Amino acid sequence: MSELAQPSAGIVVALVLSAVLFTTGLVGFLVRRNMILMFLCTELMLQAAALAFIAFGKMRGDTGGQVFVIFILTVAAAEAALALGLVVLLYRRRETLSAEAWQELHE
Amino acid sequence: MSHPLVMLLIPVVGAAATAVGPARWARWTAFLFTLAAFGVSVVHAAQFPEWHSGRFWPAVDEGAPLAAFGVHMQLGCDSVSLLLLLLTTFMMPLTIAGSFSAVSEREREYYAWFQLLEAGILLAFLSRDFIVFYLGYEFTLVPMYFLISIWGGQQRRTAAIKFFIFTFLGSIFTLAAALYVAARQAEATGTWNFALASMVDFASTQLTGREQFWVFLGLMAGFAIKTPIFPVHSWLPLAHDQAPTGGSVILAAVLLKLGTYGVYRIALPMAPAGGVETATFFGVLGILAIIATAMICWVQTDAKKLIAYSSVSHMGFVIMGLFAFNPVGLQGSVMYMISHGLSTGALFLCIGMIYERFHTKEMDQMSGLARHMPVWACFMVLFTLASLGLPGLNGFVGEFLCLMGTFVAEHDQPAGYPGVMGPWFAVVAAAGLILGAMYLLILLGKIVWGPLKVPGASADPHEHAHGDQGHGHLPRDLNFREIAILVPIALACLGTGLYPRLLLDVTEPSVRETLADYPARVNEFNAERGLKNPTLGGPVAAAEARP
Amino acid sequence: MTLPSLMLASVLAAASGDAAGHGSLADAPIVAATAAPELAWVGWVLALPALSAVACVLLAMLRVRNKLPAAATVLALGGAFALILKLYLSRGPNAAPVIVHLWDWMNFGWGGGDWKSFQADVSLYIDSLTLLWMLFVTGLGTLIALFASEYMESERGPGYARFFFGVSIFLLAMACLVMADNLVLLYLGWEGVGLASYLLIGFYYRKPSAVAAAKKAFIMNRVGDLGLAVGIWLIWVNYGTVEYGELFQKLAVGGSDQGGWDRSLIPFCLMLGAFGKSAQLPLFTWLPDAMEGPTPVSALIHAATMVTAGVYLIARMQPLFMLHPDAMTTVAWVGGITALVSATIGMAQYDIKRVFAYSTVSQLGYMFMGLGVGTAFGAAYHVFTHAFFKALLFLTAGAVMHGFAGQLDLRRLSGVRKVPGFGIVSWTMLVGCLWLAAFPYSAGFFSKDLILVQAMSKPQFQILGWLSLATAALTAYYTFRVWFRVCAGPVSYVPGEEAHGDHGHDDHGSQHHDDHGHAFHPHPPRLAMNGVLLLICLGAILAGIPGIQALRGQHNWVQEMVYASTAVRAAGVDHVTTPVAFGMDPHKVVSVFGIAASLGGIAIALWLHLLDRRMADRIRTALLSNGLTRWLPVAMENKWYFDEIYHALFRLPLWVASHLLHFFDRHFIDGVLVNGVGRVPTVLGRLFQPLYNGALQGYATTMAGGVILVLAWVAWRWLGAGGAA
Amino acid sequence: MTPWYVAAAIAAAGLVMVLRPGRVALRRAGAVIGLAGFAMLMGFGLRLAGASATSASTPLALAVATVGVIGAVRVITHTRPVFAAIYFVLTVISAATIFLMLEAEFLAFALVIVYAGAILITYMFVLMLAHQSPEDEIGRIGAEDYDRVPREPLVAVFLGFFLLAALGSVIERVPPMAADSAPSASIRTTDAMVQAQQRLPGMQAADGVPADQPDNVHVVGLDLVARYPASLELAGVILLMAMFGAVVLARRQIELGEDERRKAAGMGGMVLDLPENERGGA
Repeated sequence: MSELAQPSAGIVVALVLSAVLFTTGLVGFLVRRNMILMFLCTELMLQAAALAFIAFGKMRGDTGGQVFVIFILTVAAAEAALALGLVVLLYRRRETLSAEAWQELHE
Repeated sequence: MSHPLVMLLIPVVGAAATAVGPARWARWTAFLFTLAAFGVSVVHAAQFPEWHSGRFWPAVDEGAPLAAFGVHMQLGCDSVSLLLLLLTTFMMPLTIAGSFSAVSEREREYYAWFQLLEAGILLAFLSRDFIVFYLGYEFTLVPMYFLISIWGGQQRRTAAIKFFIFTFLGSIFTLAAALYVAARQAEATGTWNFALASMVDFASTQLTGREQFWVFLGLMAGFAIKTPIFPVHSWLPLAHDQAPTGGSVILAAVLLKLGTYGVYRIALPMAPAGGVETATFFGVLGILAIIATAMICWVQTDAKKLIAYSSVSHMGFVIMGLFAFNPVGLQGSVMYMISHGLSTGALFLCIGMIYERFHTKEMDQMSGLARHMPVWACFMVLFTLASLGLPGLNGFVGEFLCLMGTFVAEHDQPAGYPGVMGPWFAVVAAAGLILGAMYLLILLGKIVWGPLKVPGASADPHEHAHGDQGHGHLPRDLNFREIAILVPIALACLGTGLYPRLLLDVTEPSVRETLADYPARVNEFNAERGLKNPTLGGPVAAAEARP
Repeated sequence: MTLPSLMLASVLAAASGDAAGHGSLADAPIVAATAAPELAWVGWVLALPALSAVACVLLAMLRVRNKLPAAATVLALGGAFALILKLYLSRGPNAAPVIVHLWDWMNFGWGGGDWKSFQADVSLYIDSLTLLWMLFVTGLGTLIALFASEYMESERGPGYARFFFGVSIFLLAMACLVMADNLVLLYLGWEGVGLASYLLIGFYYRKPSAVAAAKKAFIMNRVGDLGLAVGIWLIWVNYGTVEYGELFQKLAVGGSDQGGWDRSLIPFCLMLGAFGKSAQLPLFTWLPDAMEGPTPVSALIHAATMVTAGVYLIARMQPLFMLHPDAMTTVAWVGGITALVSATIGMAQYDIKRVFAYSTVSQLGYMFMGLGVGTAFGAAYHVFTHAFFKALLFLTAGAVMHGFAGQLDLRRLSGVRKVPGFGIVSWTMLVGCLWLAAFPYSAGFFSKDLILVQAMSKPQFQILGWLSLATAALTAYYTFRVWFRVCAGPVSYVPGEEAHGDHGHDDHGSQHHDDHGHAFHPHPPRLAMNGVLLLICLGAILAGIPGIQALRGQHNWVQEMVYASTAVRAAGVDHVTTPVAFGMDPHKVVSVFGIAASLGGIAIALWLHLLDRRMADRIRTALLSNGLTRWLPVAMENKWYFDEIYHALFRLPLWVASHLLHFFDRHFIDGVLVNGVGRVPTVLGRLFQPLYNGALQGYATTMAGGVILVLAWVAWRWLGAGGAA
Repeated sequence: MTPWYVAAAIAAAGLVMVLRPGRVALRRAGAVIGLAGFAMLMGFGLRLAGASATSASTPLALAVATVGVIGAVRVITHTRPVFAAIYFVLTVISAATIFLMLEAEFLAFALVIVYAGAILITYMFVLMLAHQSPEDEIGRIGAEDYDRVPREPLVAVFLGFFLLAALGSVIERVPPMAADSAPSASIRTTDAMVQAQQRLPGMQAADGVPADQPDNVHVVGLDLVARYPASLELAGVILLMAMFGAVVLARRQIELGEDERRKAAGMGGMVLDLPENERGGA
């Protein structure tokens, strides 16, 4: 099993992709004003995390990574259900999807 | 675990009952429960077997501690904490009775918070473990915060926040210092143990002088703010000024004592080297507190603020006594803690009664009330005299002994307890006796004596809240309830003033426990400065050596 | 018949603590005090005034409007007097001191042995000095209370009860002061009489001047009390006890020399206390102001009894005053100078009570001088005689004031002697004046003579002696200035305003108003007042007997009482009674000078204030018109500007400093430090406020930044080594 | 180390240019620069892995990754939410392809089914729910101002640059650690496989003949129930809670909806707080 010592090309590609996707998701979360798309960007980040889990799991020969991705999927699904429900509620209040319509946290 | 837990649970249950029960029963529920707590504490005091030994009771059951993470949820008290506890349970029902006509909004909450406050204070006094003490000590902030911020005066929010943050900030350092000690102990022994006895044992013997210095400062950071010592006192006048009468009374009578009790029970025994090293510093602060705040009192125009500042001045005496490191001074401080609780608490009650009638505390707006309300004036004069330390009343014993303790706290004094302060400290601090007389007599001269001037009816009709609650307007002079509140305090003042032996006897063993490490440490410290007590432990021998 | 030099030597020897000095006391050994539980009934001397105080409170609560409070008080004080008399008769003047323990007070210990306990109990130390003081305190107290029962009747109701409550408290505290067996209980009494004085000076509490005077009295006394307190601490540090009995024993063997402050400071600390209570320089200005109180109070507290507490303290603590060679000298000089200064002020006052108040200060100065020059007997005897004649003077002044609606200005009263009903008042006042002026062979003459003789016969005090003679002349002048103005001469008077003085402060005071609106009729005193005046006058006359005996070289009871007291024995002074001055019997010399001074003073007063009253004004005008002498009457009338000087030196700077401190506290400590620190988070927040505009993504940006920082740190910190490898 | 930063910086610069709305030329240039940056990142990563590690499937992986990145960038730049959501599907599919290459077949399909099939559909529904205007066609939903103009792109990309750099430095430090922990990892893997062989039906070795290697689905399933049962339960609870939450929120929506319906039905006139002039007009 000594080949595990060096990550394979696929793993590296997955890791780099994961990093780029996560960054993109973060940037997206910060630049998009549409609340729904902001959540979509978090999904992007979750996606990246999942990729990294799979890649590391593969590298270490451990299936725990995959199991964790299942949890990520669970959380993502739950989040989608709740967050979208909330978004719709918020939308009903202000008739807009812009996150900037909600600044109540302002001191 | 019979009585301490019962004592602690009564106010908790009372708070629950008050909060759940009907609003019109709230005051009586609270009164009865606090009275019951007083009764139980009196029974506890009657059964207390360790009055003359300085030990705690009930004894810690080492075999089966109710412990986790080294925290021992065991309750018990020694004579000093029992006395302070009695003071608390004694003042509580009176304060609650004093709030009957003052509070008419959200009564259930008010009385429930009060009882929770009592529970927190009792927990601190009953604890034998630092973490438990700290829990009680910090918990008191919460009810007090609400009492000030809901039922307070105009600036109540600022006052409450300042009170909370200021005292909380200080006690973080206290916690940090104690955690350091516990961590060092865990390092040395392998187990975490927050029991005060073991922490004190460890810290006072195993820590280096440098460590003790910082531990002491850390512990004092919280206690000094709570006490409060002069430069960190500024939360107190505001809090007192803004708090409802009941809150002020408990704040002055009991909560401030948590600070000095902390010094007495935790800071002094835990880090004797630090105590010795900083004694001069705290002595100077004590003097500053006594004199500077007395002078500030002198120019106050608000009666309640004046008394609030006078608390700072008075606590200066306690600090002086504590840092004298001899039994005279420490006995004096304990006495002073109790008598200050009685007389200042009573003064706040008196001012509260005025405020309920006239809705002002400004001294310029009233004058010559002795004619308008003679009974009130009698009590006011009595408690003012007690507060300025008239012999025969309670304030004198503590004040005199604190200053005397400071006076004899010299490197070569013969009592076997050398100190680091000495006559100059005492004499300068004793100027507080004159200044104290000055501002308190000015208070009397302005509102009790002089040509009659009664403040007009309240400008704001909304403040007349007590009028519509079914107990009608208060009579011109005190009513039966108010007299019944003040009489027990007056009797206690007279009793402690005329027969202080009762208290002095029982606090003495505890004081000696606290001071156990000090003579040697002080001597070491003085030797470094080139001063040594030639006859430590043997002044008698020195006297006999004379031809 | 020993030489004065021997006595001086013994004083100096005792002062230096030399054992030889004590050795010479073999003939008067210090008698150890013994406990006397069988005398527990003496405790009633304290209990009776306490009970009457409680009774007064109860009567006030019951809204009693009759004279019951007075009755209760007079009964209680009379009972106390009877008890003291019984004690005196049962013991005789020469009995050994006994201690009656009543109950434990401030009493605790932390191990055996000296300095390991602090004992200050409520127990009584009874020796002859105690008895001497208590006899005239309770006796005069009873009489004056009786006088006041009539004098104060316009106040019947709560005020009446309050007055007698104050009197009872005063007697209680005074008994504690005099009978205490330790210094702390003495301190209790010391402050207690201060409290009584405060309550009674401020009796007419609606007069701002009365309230201010009461406050001033209490605070100035507190300055003195501070000295006393420091003295007590010093005594404890050095001797390990504050109980007289033990203290005197230890003084004999010498105390510990430990403690940072030298024990020779003890007398100076105690002195400060004594000066405060007895209104000596520099703490005397409260006493004249204290005349705002009702006149019986002035008579009892501020003339006869309380103000002599300082003399008592020094007489009691005399052995301690030997600890420093200059202590007694200081006492003598302060006393002498106070006597002179206040006599000059008294000369220029127009208010009768103020004249007498300054004369009290002046006479107290004599007493201190007597103590200082070494005659405790003379001082105590002067206290004794002064108590009678000064009480008499104040009571007569009070009777005049009572009768003339509060008129006290001696320019507006004349010929009272001839007003019907004022005969007894005028003649008893004359007795008082003669006694105060030290008219030959009056009691005042004897007691003053004793002091002057002692001063004259010691070279270092001779200047003081001459000063006192001058003071005696001034005293005679201002005393008779009052009497000739008020009692003699043609009848003419202006009634006082109701607002002034003791009248018309209560509701029913207005009833008087109509009575003397137009046709004013003086109210002559009735039975109680006249009776008391006569009794005290008798006492004043009888008080001369010991003086005559002393002059003849016979033993007399005052002398016996003073010499028998432990304190005087332990101090080892005052055994030499017949000194020599100018190579002659000083009594004769001094008598001649004294008589001359007294008669001269009276004669000048007679001339200026009875025969040719305009002359006084002319002299005053002449002095005022001359630029060189102008300051003299002005300064005297303005009391040498003592109040103003104190105000400028102490009160004003303190006031300014207080305001500055208050400002500093509010704006610097609270404003800059506390609120400043409190604002730091806010200011930091402002710095980053663009990030916290409430928008979700603003917070997200910050959070992301934080996460990235943590991540970067983790990468560098923990993965750094791996990456490098 | 430096090449990571250079590559990340180039990619970030490209992203900034892409995020400029309206300037088509700039965006195209940005896309090119960004892709170049991405390529540099990939190249550096592969060089890190070593030439020996590359295999035949590497170009395919690279291609898939590129598609995924393009999709992701479009998600955050597209002005129309619906298209953004559809680009997200592209990213999901490319991620699933990478999963397949990493021998995580079960998850690859689960990802597609759950994300593309369920979650994305929900998103689409919500998007359409939020734009009820009849004139909106599906493809035209959005394009509102807040969709067109990105918010603080410079700050965001700056942060992103740092994140990427930090992540990169983590990635480049990974291999030695993997090497260190390899033995235990292999043991665990073997362990799981042995267990699988023992426990799973049809896997038992018969008569000394070694059984088939258990496939990915088997292993994951066994892991899930054997190694992480508590976590599995927890996941179930999370889902249950989410369901409750969704139901509660939905109820709210209905109430709000009723309100609106009443308003829409012209009963808003019953509300008394109309402005004075309007009431007068009615």
